Amino acid sequence: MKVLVANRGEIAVRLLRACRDLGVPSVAVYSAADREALHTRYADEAIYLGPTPAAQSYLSIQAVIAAAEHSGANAIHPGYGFLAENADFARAVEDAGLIFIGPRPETIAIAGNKLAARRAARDAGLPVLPGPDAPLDAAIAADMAAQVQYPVLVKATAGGGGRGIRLARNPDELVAMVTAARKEAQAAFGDDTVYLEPLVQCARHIEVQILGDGAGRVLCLGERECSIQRRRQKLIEEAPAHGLRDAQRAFLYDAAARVGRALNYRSLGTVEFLLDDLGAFHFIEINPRIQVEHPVTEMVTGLDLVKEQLRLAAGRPLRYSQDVVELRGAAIEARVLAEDPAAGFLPTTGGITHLKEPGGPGIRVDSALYPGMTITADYDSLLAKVIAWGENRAVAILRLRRALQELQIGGLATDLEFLLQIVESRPFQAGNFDTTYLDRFSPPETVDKAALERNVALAAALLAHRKKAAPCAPTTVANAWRIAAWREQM
Amino acid sequence: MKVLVANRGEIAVRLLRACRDLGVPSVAVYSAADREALHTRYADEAIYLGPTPAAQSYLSIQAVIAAAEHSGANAIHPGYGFLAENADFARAVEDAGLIFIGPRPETIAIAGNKLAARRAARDAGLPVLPGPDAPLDAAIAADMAAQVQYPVLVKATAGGGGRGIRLARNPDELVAMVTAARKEAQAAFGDDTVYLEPLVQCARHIEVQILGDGAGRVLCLGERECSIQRRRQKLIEEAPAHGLRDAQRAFLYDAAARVGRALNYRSLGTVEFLLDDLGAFHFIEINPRIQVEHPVTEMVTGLDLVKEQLRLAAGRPLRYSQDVVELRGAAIEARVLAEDPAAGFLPTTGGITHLKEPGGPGIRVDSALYPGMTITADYDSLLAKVIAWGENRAVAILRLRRALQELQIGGLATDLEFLLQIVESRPFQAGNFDTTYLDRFSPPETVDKAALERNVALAAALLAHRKKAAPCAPTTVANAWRIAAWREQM
Amino acid sequence: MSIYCVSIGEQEYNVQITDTRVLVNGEPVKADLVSLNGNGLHVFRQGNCVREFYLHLQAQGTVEVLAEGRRVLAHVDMAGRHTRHRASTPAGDVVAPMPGLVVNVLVKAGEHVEKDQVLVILESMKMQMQLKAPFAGKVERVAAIVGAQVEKGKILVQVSE
Amino acid sequence: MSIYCVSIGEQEYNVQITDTRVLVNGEPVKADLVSLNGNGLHVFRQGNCVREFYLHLQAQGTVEVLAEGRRVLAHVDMAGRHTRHRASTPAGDVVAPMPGLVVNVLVKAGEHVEKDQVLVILESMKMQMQLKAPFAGKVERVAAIVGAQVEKGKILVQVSE
Repeated sequence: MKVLVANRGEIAVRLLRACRDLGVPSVAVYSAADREALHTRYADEAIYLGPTPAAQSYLSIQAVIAAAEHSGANAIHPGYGFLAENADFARAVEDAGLIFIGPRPETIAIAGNKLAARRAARDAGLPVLPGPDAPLDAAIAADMAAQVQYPVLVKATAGGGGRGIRLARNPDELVAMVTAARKEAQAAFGDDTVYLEPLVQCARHIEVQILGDGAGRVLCLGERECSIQRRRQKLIEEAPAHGLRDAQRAFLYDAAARVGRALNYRSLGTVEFLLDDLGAFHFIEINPRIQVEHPVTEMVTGLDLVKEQLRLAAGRPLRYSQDVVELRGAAIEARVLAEDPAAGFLPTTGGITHLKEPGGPGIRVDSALYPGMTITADYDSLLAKVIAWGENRAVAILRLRRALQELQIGGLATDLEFLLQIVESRPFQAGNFDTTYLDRFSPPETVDKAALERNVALAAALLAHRKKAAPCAPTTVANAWRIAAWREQM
Repeated sequence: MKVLVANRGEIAVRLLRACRDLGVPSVAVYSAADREALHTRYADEAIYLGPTPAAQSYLSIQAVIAAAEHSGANAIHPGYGFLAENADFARAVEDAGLIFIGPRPETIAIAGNKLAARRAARDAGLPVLPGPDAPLDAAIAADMAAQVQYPVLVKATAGGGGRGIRLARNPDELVAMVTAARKEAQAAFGDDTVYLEPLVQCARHIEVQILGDGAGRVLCLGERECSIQRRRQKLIEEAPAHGLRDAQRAFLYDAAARVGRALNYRSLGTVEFLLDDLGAFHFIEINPRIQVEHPVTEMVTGLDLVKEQLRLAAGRPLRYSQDVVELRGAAIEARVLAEDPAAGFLPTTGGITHLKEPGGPGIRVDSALYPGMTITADYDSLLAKVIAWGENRAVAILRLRRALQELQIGGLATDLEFLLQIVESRPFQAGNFDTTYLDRFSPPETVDKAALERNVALAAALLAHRKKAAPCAPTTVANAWRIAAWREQM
Repeated sequence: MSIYCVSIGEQEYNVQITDTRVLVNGEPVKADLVSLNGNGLHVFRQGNCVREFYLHLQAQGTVEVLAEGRRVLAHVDMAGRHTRHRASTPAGDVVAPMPGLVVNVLVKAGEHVEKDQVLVILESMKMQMQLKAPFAGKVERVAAIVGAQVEKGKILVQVSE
Repeated sequence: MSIYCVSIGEQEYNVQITDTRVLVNGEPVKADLVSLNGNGLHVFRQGNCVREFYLHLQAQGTVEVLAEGRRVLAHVDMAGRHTRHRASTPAGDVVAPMPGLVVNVLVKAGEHVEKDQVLVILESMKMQMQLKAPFAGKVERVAAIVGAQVEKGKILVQVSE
């Protein structure tokens, strides 16, 4: 097998590391903006895909398949995002005689249509939220508006991963939201189908990792809790979900495995549920791909999920049985993003002038950063994932905190401090949160903030003083003119 | 509890990380050479100990205890090396009313005298190598030379950790070696006592980690294999030891726990054995301290050994029982040293101009390196430990290889390539080695060495060409004069 | 004696530095800053407290500081001079800060530009620099040509208010 | 056209660089080197093979290269200048390569020694080093004393041919 990784950033590096660990030859692809990207250096070969816009590079089915053929790769791993959940792509890969490392195209198509996924889950006996199974338009919405229980969510069937969801709080809003949501869905996904789903209040987001061999066997690799979200985008994930009773966990695993078997699931997948405040689970969607948060599952199960995916894709049998899957300790992941919390989480761009990644016991870092890298607004804002393992949740949290304190990314604003604030907040530490936690979040006052800022001010003044005293020895040429420019003003 | 870490380098950082994870206030100490060292920045406070020579700083009992008293620390962790195995130090710490985080002074004294340790082990029923239990001098050696079975080792009772050992192959050598060894032992340890021990041929070095509460309970935390040694200094360590039969392992664990209980062992300790080619174990020594190679045990047991040490020192009970200690997968550690294999492993010195530590699944790095750091010959040559975990030994080896390939240390020669050569060698991978492996080691020819060197040559020429074309824009001022100096010769 | 006025968010600190002592808001402190790699990594020492700070002096007296997981922007000014931005070269001249290659020219003469809009991209030893408009205004002249090697100090674009 | 003679160990490479092409030992290659951080980190590209190299130009045309876990010292010379450095200390001086403790002295002045015979054992933080005779000859002088601390560079033994 020779694997082409049709992705970029941290997930491309992570997939390529698995190829190295297996001794499998690998091919990276890159856009114009990524000519110097870390993932290109991590593969045996790197092939240029196309111009910077994703539509002309990472989203181009043609370009990716051509790169595979050109390089002699016989398998393609799509990672997450880009073409990962595109059934047409999976089909095109298989039609080209190549191995698609992921679920079958039919499975991707079902997962990609939220109504179809709901049906599949209900048919498999999973608890699905009540609501009409049919697409909606403004007229139907107006007809039924009086009977609906509010608040209610208007969801795009082609959405998923938190995208294409709108909230309606009363009959008037419903009609307006259906109209707006359809327009938005058409623009975002090229499909304007929307449907209704009740809003589960005080819900926790809990998902189950499954791995199927495509021949009827489906393993359940434990759950993850992803309730720490900002605008439905996950920010901190952990495994296992804290505080679940054995019976709840058994129910969850059984449900996930059941829908997996019903779909004759192949490769990695995630079955997502909401856990309501009465302790009941509700199926919401299936993600037919590797997830950003897969490392927490790897750390508690001891499995390398990507390696298992590659092995299955190479035609090897599923080598574990459910009873050897054992969870040990707890793992938490924090997503370090190029977003500025002080500026409403706007994406930030710039050059990475300095980088120091954390180390020591229990820490894993997945990133594609390097000093000198330029962060642009062309792709998503994920810079690095910091994952901590501990013998229990409390230990994992403390280690994550230590690692986030050790991490240094110079040159642009990130959400690092915000992540630390979450990790340091009491309700988070106590496991007392749901998916709305960040909506009402007010960062805890760290005791020594005043002392820290005073030290920072002092250090900045000392630096300025030093530079003024010895202006002829700037540390880098790039700095020299900046310092000169600044000195002129003083 | 407030902990003073009486050490430097990677072990100081590792101990301080444990303090952070526990929320325990910490104090670092430093010599003149270590004023800017990483460990000083990692502690809540840092206290100057004394001049660069270890005798006046890290080895000064007085200075260390004064630093603890000055900073209000009530406990001292000695790490390894320096004062860690000095019974007088442990006693002085306790006499000063402070907690010594380690075994009782009496235990350290027994462990520090190889003949006493042998007696303790034999009394506890452990298999000890035959040989007179009495000190030797040249006269006694001459008397008994004819009866001795050769080759035989002349060992200093105050030695240990591979130091103070000489080999005699015949009666003549024996007398000479006893004389030389006594002189050497006197110079190195201040104690000229030596004794005889048969040389075990084709031996593997296997050691068992124990943790005792000082009140009679002793946990056994599995074994480590440390047979990959160069001149009796461990270079690569792993857990578990490959290929042991269950009965062997049970014997080993029982033996280690037995001697631990006999000594009413407190804190961490290692019981070292040789495994001969007939499958029998022979006790060799006890190391009454945390070991350099402790991370491999942490990775397979999931325990944080330092944290358990700190908890016990704080008076908390041992919270595990033997039956919850479970080993998962395999872990391997490689010691990255400031030594140049191409120059007979002479220590190297210089400034770290560039540093990139590895990441991704299953990798842990313990180091105290930072870009800009100066490596001097004042202390030992350990730069960093790279540790890899995998579900089995083969996976751990492949991940270690990947991590060593990712690691970049610019500015001085290290043993990194040598470590890679070991990891890439077939007999090592097959588990086919003993403690003499490196004596007969010829590095495997990596297939692409020629291609790599060709690329390196090309890159160097391109760099030179670039610098010649634009000499006025050197990347750093530090480089500028070097480049200028070089250009003058061209 | 040098006096620095450092502001972090709303907070202001007055730092006085002489050869023998340092005062913060009038209070004497024992503090020291040591560069580790000549590239921004520093050790900051105050009494027995030693911390690792990354300090990066940016344009206009802004210092980016990374410390314990926090990123703080501190603005340093000489005391008594709080007016930001005064340049000695005519304010509207955008000059090459170092010798380099003009990689791109993004404006034409006569165009209106916003403050901080990128005008020219200059490359020097593989470093790309964006040269920006110092204020909003009109482009009076474009002297930069794509592909040209320029000397340090060469005027590339002139902007008027 | 520039011609570089690059030596790595015993191997020599001839690299010709013109504006349009690069030849290694006469063979044309498509290769490119891009600096990433202006501080030694580079991307080296040859066809579809992309690698990360750390390159550090040191004194005397030596380039330190880190690549895939290997550290290689490449010596770059303009073609036609092959003179290598000759050691400057007299060949028969056995000096302390680093500061340390003299643990043992195994020879006396006047003795005959073989090449590679161990003369002195030096210990420096746990590491024992054997200092050997550079060639067969006579021990002219023994300056090392067991138990003495010595500085780096100190002559310990002198051997003559």
